[in-house]
Amino acid sequence: MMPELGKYAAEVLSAYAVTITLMVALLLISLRQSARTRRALRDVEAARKNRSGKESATDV
Amino acid sequence: MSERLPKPTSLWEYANPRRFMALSGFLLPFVAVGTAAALLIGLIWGFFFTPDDYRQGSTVKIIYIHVPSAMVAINAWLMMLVASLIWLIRRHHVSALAAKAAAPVGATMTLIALATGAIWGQPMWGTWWAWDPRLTSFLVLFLFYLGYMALWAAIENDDTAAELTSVLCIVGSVFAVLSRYALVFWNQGLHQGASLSLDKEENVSDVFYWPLLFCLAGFVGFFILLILVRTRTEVRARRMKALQARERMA
Amino acid sequence: MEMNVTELAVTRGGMRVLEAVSFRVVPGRAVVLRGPNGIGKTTLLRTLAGLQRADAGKVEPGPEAMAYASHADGIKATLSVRENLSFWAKLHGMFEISAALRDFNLETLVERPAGSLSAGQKRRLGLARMAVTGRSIWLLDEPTVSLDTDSVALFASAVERHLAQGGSAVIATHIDLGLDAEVLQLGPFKAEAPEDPHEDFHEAFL
Amino acid sequence: MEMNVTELAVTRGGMRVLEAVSFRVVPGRAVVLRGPNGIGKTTLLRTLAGLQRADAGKVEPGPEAMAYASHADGIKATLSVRENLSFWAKLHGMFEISAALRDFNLETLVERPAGSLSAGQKRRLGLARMAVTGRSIWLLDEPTVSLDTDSVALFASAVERHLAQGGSAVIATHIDLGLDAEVLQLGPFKAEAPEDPHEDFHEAFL
Amino acid sequence: MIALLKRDLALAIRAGGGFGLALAFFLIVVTLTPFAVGPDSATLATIAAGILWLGALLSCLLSLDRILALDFEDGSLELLATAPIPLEGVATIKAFAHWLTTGLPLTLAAPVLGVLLHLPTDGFFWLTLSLAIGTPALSVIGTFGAALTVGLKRGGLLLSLIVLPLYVPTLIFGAEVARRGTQGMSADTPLALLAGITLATVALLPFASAAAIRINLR
Amino acid sequence: MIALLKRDLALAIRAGGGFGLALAFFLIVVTLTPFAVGPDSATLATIAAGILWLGALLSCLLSLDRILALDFEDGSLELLATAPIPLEGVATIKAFAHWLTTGLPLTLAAPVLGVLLHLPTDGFFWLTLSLAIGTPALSVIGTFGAALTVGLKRGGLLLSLIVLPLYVPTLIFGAEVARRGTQGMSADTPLALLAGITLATVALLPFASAAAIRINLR
Ligand code: HEM
Ligand SMILES: Nc1ncnc2c1ncn2[C@@H]1O[C@H](COP(=O)(O)OP(=O)(O)OP(=O)(O)O)[C@@H](O)[C@H]1O
Ligand SMILES: Nc1ncnc2c1ncn2[C@@H]1O[C@H](COP(=O)(O)OP(=O)(O)OP(=O)(O)O)[C@@H](O)[C@H]1O
Ligand SMILES: [Mg+2]
Ligand SMILES: [Mg+2]
Repeated sequence: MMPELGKYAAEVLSAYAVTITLMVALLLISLRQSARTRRALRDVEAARKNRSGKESATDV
Repeated sequence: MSERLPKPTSLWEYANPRRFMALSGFLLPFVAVGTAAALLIGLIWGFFFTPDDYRQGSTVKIIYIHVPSAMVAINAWLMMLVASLIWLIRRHHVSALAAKAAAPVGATMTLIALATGAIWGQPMWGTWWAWDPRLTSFLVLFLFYLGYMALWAAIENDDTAAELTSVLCIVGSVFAVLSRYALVFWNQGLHQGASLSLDKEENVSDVFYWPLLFCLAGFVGFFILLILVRTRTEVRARRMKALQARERMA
Repeated sequence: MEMNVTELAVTRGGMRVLEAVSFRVVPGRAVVLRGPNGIGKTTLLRTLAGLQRADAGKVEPGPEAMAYASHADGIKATLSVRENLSFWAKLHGMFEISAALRDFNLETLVERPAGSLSAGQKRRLGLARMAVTGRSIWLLDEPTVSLDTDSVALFASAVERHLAQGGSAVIATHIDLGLDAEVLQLGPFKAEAPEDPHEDFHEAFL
Repeated sequence: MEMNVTELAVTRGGMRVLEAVSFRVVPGRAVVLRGPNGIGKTTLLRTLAGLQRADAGKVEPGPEAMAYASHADGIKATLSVRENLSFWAKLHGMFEISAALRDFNLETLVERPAGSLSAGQKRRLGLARMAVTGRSIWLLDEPTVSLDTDSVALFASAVERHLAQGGSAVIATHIDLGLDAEVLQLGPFKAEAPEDPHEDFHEAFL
Repeated sequence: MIALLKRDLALAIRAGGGFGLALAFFLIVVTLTPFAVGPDSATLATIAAGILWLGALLSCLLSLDRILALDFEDGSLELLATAPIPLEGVATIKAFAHWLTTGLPLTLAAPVLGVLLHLPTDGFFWLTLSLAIGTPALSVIGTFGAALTVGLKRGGLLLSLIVLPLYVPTLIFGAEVARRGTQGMSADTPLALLAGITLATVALLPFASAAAIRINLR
Repeated sequence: MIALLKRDLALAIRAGGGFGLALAFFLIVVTLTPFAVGPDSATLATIAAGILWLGALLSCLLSLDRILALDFEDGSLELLATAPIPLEGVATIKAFAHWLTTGLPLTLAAPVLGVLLHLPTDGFFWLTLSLAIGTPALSVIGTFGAALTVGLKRGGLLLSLIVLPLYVPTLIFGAEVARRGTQGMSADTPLALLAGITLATVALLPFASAAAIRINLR
């Protein structure tokens, strides 16, 4: 399945590896931050709802 | 969203955080699927099913990541410039946050372009790095990204941060163009000319063209996807801060 | 010059702190702002001075008629008292500083470097700066911090002289200055959290 | 542990400020230092804590028995309340911070970054640090600055608890803490200009 | 305005730091260079003009945070903002005072230090000229950076990070003038470009600086 | 002691400035060098090792004032002085934390930046080795300078002036190792001397730093 990369195999593979690593890392970091703030915001909203008894306007 | 919003009457209304959250939440899955598809098709096609170039051998396969990442890196800065202008002129908070969200993505893309370019340069030019204007201006662009992100991180008040980083982005753009010309003057380069121009004569040959287009679409999609995710994070963080501040005052 | 503040709303650190503040100061009169810590006295004065934008409402006349004295005095330690004062005078197109030196009892200190003054003397120098701006409306934020009782009296008489010359003053303070002035309690103007749930989210970005 | 201060003389900025200060603090008791601004309360406490050398006289026991809290709290804004407190605890070889958290009503704040606390909450964290040092003599310099009345009461009861466990405290303050403590007026110990003309020149180089 | 300039100069001279420290740093960087790259005089001569430019730039950089920070801390900046002179004028004067106390002494010191690095004789004139024309841009750009970071705790390193990429065009043209001059080549084009950059930044950047100061004071 | 080290590292990472800014400055100095001395790769290769050492030294220098100033301002330093660990230990730990957040990243980044300056292949090993051995001395000496200037307003430039002459021996031997290594010569003698300096400073300077801190706190 692997294509014949010839004498440049190391270069091509490392280029792809670097790219994919960086992109995946960025994606994972972004998703983790997203999940974290979503959870934190939900907690804050819940605490606020409990205190005021008022219905929260949003559920973002 | 728990309740319906009235139909938007102008594009600017998406600058309302609630509308933005609704729309972006709706779009996210489609963008994600589209991006994944384009990236998979482009990369697999490019990596496995294209022939080697007669001059460059298999290294030509690097083009599928190098060129898209370079293009996204530049255009991310342009997008930040536009978003900064929108914030300064029309004061739409979401655009300021989108600019903030774009910076790390742009910086990563710059890094990818630099890394893949360097890896490509070794077999092609016999050196990892040359002080070629295009390469060098990319390095400078990377510095601009770093400074911009550091400024965002250093300022506590969010609105102040938005304004100051916008000013930096605008002034920085002018200086980025200036350094580009300075660099061209300073040193003649080694780097390839434009290869995707509309002028058919100069285009890369068709075998490489189509997978490259898919990859381009994939990288742009990846950029949009991350902007959406990260801007949503920023919007939420911002709202949380406002709520906490309100609670502290109450 | 009469000062008119109408329906002013002011914001600090992204949060609305005061709303619908309206008052009037006629020449020759002073207004004392009162309210607990954190109610927004400093914020209001900064808005009046044009250092931050008002969220809503109007202030007349504009900042160019007002002289503002904050907690920090803008005094340079290595310059003498005279140099400090005449710098601010020149900047405002004035040249005469001897009256201000007399009013604030600084005459014996003119050649001392400002860094060697005691806290109270420094503060007097900071207030003398108001007199050399030639502006008619003084905005004073806790002017008597670190002044002893004698200096407070001196300050009060300087303000009275300014008022007698047709000037006016807005003063934020926690103590009694012994001035004949109207008192404006800021408590009632405290900004409420908005009721409308739609506003709510938008407000996250105020 | 009993604390004995004998004939202590302290110096600040090259000037002798207090002389011949002697007092005794028995376990379970607190001493309140009083005196006008600039008399040397802070200087005295710093000397007791071993941060500066005494000009003359003796303090027993040495600095290793004392915990000192100055105006600054040594709080890191980016660390959480728990991290801040347990850092100081570990540094003093202690591991248990929950009692201190409880005593100073910080339990609901443990995970908050210390930078987001209000001034009074920060101050409470600074005082909780005393409790985790495990040292028996507390030296407190104006501990109630920026505390509201509830927190002052909380602070007083924490000090009382410390005293009840056999600790002792020396507190410099301008306000009444509601503690049952001896008062030491520092006025009488104010350093005189030396009489002996020979001393005089020497003294310029103290 | 002139009062402000006079005050700033008086402050720089009395505080003792203004002139001296930037110059001293320049001296140190230049003296350390032979230790770092080795004492070979041919190598040193090749890079002398460039290192002198780089050293001047770094010294300039290190004194940037004094431009506005002191005035911010003691409240003068607020008072200046409410004074009857435009903040753009204040920004210009501040940059000018910084140039007089930093750029100018550096320009004058550069030929002397050039001797240490075996700068070829032809180079002295061009080095001095390029620094004289280029350093005003460094001060103006630096003032912009200082205005952006004025309210921040420990803004120093951040300021460097923001300002350095903005210095790239000035450095390229300035060093190019000095380098070509040293090698006896014509330096007219980079000289014109350098002058252009200086004029443009002096004319335009004070507006951005003033805007940044206003935002930071808010 | 370990608690202190952990705290300092946590602070450096959370504040975001610790690692990043010194590295960024290093990157910038290295990037600017070719603009100053010209793009010719042969010239660059000759001076690469020296410039990398100089750049690392300057970046290290700029982050020195963070070592103690923050702890001084918020009162932690006083509390550390009264804590049951010797102040010499505190000084050592502070220097170590500074090295971990500055010297170590600079050492690791240097080879990458060496590519930009066309550092010859032989040089990479020696450059990294000399930096790894030499940067601890930079941190320890810098901590001493920071201790001397800790109470002063705007001590930054003064700190540089005090510390730079003290850095000269380290720079000379460090750069010499890298240079000789690059040219394929034997670098044993300077390497031994460099290691000697590092060991001596690490062993002795903390006492001086602790004394300086004690005096400054008084
Ligand atoms: C560190 C080294 C390199 C960097 C920073 C770099 C950077 C860039 C940049 C900024 C672009 C422009 C994209 C655009 O204008 O839209 C680009 C495009 C390109 N690069 Fe590189 N590059 C590097 C090395 C190389 C090497 C070694 C090769 C091949 C021999 C190469 C081949 C290309 C090609 C074919 C394009 C597409 C040209 C176009 O469509 O405009 N690059 N690169
Ligand atoms: N830099 C700041 N960032 C964010 N919020 C702030 C800032 N400074 C003050 N605030 C908040 O703004 C509100 C108004 O503050 P302001 O300083 O105007 O009060 P004040 O009436 O002057 O109080 P004081 O009597 O203590 O001087 C307060 O609730 C305070 O917490
Ligand atoms: N850093 C300093 N350098 C020189 N002199 C100082 C310094 N700090 C304080 N002093 C002087 O030392 C004397 C004692 O100061 P100290 O701070 O001990 O007074 P205090 O009793 O704590 O006053 P307060 O009630 O204001 O806290 C004062 O006269 C003061 O002017
Ligand atoms: Mg106030
Ligand atoms: Mg005191």
